[in-house]
Amino acid sequence: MEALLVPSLAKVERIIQETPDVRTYRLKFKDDSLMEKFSWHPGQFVEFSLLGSGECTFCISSSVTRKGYFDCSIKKAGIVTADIHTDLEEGDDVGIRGPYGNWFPTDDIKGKNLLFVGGGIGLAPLRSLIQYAIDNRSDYKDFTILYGARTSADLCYKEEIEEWKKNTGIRVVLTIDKPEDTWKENVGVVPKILEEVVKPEIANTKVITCGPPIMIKYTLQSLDRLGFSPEHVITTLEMKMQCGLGKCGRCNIGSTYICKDGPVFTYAQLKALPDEF
Amino acid sequence: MEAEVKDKIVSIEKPEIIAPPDWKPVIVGILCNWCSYAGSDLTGTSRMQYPPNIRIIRVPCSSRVDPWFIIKALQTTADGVLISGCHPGDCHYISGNYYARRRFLVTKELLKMVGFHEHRVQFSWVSAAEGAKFAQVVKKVTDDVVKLGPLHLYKKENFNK
Amino acid sequence: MDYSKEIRDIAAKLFADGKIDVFVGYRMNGFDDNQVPVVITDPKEVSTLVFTEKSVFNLTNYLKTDHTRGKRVGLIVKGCDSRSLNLLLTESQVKRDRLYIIGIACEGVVDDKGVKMQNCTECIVPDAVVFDEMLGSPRGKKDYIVNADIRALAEKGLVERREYFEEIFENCIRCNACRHSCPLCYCAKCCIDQETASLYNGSNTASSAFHALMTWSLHLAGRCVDCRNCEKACPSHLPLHLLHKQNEKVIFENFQNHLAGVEEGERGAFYKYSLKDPDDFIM
Amino acid sequence: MSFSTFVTDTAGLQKMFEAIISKHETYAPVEKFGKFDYKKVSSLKECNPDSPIDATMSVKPLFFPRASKIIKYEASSAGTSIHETDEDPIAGKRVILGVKHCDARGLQVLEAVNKWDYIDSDFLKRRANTVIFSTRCDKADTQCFCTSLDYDVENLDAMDVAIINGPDGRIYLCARTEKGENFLTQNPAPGSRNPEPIAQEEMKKQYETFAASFRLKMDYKDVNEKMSKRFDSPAFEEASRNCVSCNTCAFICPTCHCFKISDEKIRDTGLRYKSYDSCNNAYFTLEAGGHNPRPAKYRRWRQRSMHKFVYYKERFGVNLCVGCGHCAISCPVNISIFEVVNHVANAPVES
Repeated sequence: MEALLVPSLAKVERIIQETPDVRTYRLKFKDDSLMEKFSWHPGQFVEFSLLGSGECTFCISSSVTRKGYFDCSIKKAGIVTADIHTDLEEGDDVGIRGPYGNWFPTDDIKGKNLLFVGGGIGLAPLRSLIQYAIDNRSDYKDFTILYGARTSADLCYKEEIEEWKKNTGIRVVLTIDKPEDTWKENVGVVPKILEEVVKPEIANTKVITCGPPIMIKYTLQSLDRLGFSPEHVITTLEMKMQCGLGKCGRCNIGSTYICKDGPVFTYAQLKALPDEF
Repeated sequence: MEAEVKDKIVSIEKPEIIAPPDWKPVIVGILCNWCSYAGSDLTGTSRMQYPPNIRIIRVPCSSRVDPWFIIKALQTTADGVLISGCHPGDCHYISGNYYARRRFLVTKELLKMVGFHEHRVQFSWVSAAEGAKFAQVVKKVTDDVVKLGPLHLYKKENFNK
Repeated sequence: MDYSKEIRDIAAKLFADGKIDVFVGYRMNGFDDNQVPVVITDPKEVSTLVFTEKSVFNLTNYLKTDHTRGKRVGLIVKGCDSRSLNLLLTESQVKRDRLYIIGIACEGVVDDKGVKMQNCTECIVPDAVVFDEMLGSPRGKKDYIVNADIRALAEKGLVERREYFEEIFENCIRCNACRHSCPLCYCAKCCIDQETASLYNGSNTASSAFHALMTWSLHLAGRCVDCRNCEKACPSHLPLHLLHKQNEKVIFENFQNHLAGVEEGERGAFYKYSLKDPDDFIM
Repeated sequence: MSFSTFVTDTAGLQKMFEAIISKHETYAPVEKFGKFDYKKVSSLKECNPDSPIDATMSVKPLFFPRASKIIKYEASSAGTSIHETDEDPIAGKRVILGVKHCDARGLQVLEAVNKWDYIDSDFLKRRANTVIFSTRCDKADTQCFCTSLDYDVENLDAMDVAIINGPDGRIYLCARTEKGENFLTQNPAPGSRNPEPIAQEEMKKQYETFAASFRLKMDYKDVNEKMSKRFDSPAFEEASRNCVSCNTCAFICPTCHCFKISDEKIRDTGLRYKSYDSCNNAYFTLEAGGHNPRPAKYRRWRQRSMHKFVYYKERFGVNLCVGCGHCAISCPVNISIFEVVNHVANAPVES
């Protein structure tokens, strides 16, 4: 019995089909007292196990301010996630360990303008922070949310984005890679839209970005060009993880354990790491 | 028609292990779709009886049977394995069972060397018309395995029959 | 048996002529009289090459690494190594025109302690079967001998054999070194490494070792050339050759004296069949 | 705090071992196929506490099992339930005989990673419940380099009782921890007595002869420092070129601690295992999306050697290599971590 690695059972309350290959699972611990005690910060992750298939790392995509449940948005990619998509139904049990990792510096960014740059499933960890910031609206200044996906069908959280748009002080910019007939918003890759359409204010702004590695790479370059200093750019890094505890050695980059010291890093911290991600 | 189990059956490979009184053997039958599976169908439709201890898995051809399948069956639930295909020359895919035959011989001999009784894994050719033969084969395999007792070699820990 | 000088000359010439990008050979390990394989890309390093009866490792294993893939490779092969190379060629894993093969008429190699390896005392094909250049004087094929250990095992009873093999499987630590060091195990992902839960077998039990080693040896049956790379790699010193030699014996005796990789272009025993194959064990 | 030392002879030691085996749950090197692995023993005849270092497996699996069960679960119509697995068979009070010094040090080094942040109580419990007897080697093996590393082999306190061979058949039993001190008082070697004053000198002499017998020597500080600046060195590619990626090194290493978590299922019941994994395995860091941060062999070797000599040191203050040489002995092509790190550290730097 390895005490650290034992999960607790949680129930799937709801499954929301976001895109053809992304689903959001709304979970609740079977033990009510555990659910009450369960607290997390935006950006943290859990080890999600489909018992009988395996364990995977997913970030929590909802905010702790929305009580009584937590969400995991899962994209179909490997063996376990494929099993989750095919086998897991509402009312089924899953195993959850966590929360692990560090989180977005919710205190540091107080009183600042926030620029969220997300791509594809990369909006999931950002959503947690967006929800948190909306629920503590008075602590933060204006938001800009730039979100891109390959096609309009690949945009996650469509209903929620519509709600965000209704909020005052939140500017939502959506983009897709290739033009579509019914698409009325921007077309183009995220870094291009960032520079040409969003044109963010540099002073007093923190940038939070997450997305596929290639998007992150070019977004960081455009942010550099726009004049953001690396300390003000925050990103979350995903490596293959298994234990989440800083033991199994899988997520080592240099002497850094992504699962303990990460997954949230500033661009300045990333630059100091060996180039292995 | 249930295989008869007398009390005090010992496992032939591990004589120190005595079968529990309610032990019933599990035979995994891997049958080719075109002959043996149809043959077993015929056994049923002709109302011939054979021991219910066999669990049948249908494969497209006997040459689909990787030796790995046999190892896997022995490692998990099976006390015995029966593999059955078309008679030589009758393969739906012309020569599949000739290839399979070679593999079966080597697998059987290797299992024999590492300490499995040769009756643990048996092979047969049963055509779609041989319903009676299928019943006979299953009866023989089950009787053999009953004599050998439960298989206790290299079983996975968490298996429960 | 010392062809160090000849091999250095050949390798230097090949590099000078621009015929190869990489040369795979042996060098001294630097601390005792044993040798280790070396992958040379720099012609200056040619002088470190050696070949004696201590050159044990089957170098065809390196044909599946990144350093040699897609490149023109010079390679030293002994009799058994050339058989595995032969199989790699017939199974389209390497291209013949990218290889320059130095074949050795092998007189047998010795292990770390200086004792002649068991597979060499029972060697059937001492001379390389595929080569561009041959060193030493070929002595032709020898008769097949059933492995001494297999003969001894055949005389034991069922329970005795079971106890012996149980010990082997219990001592396996499931590191899979046998598989990785086997020149003929080139699958990108091995079927033993299934991550699907119902097929998973990575635990360190006799059961999973039984599953892994048996499946592995049956997938190599009719292809294993008895180079003993697996035994050399095994950290538990398990007699893995027993599994392979048993298969080899059954195949030789029943399938028209088939021996893996002896004839050029001939595939493994399970890639063909004969109408005369034994049938009496099937009901 | 100083601990007691006793002197005895071969016969006394044998009798003490026999008494220990009869009274306590004892593990010792047992030979199978020419290789010694630590197993539970019921008599001294079965095992050899003086097993040669080059033929002995690491003692690590007794503390960090090659595959340990995490949970057992069952699915039924009423829902899934998680059960604890059977009580850990190797967490009780026990004694291990014949552990090599380097191996014992390996456990000490592993404590750091198991103790930071999330505490792996299982590992620490197994450590706390075990009394380790370790005989100091008389002669170094060809691949040994323990004296070149950042720990004091002579006064190592990773084991509980150190056994040192003196001249004229005298054998010294030195308690090195409180646990060892108590154990020695409760289970004294028959006929053992307090040593003459010359003992210290004799033990020192034994160490000096031992230390002089090393073929491999290096300056670990120099290597640590140079390695930390050589991340981009092409020497990693050269040093790892003849590796066959067989992963043996990681599986037999006394300090490698990477593991994987995998499920095994039969019908509705399943087990989750924590089992060894190796960073030399190409699948180690492969993500489900297809991205692999370490696709090439030299990158994996870089991770392995840098982790041992740089990263772990930066993080926990100790080298993750104890100089036992097991990797070089077991490697089918005799690649030694010693050679690799020295090659990298001493490779000319491109300007």
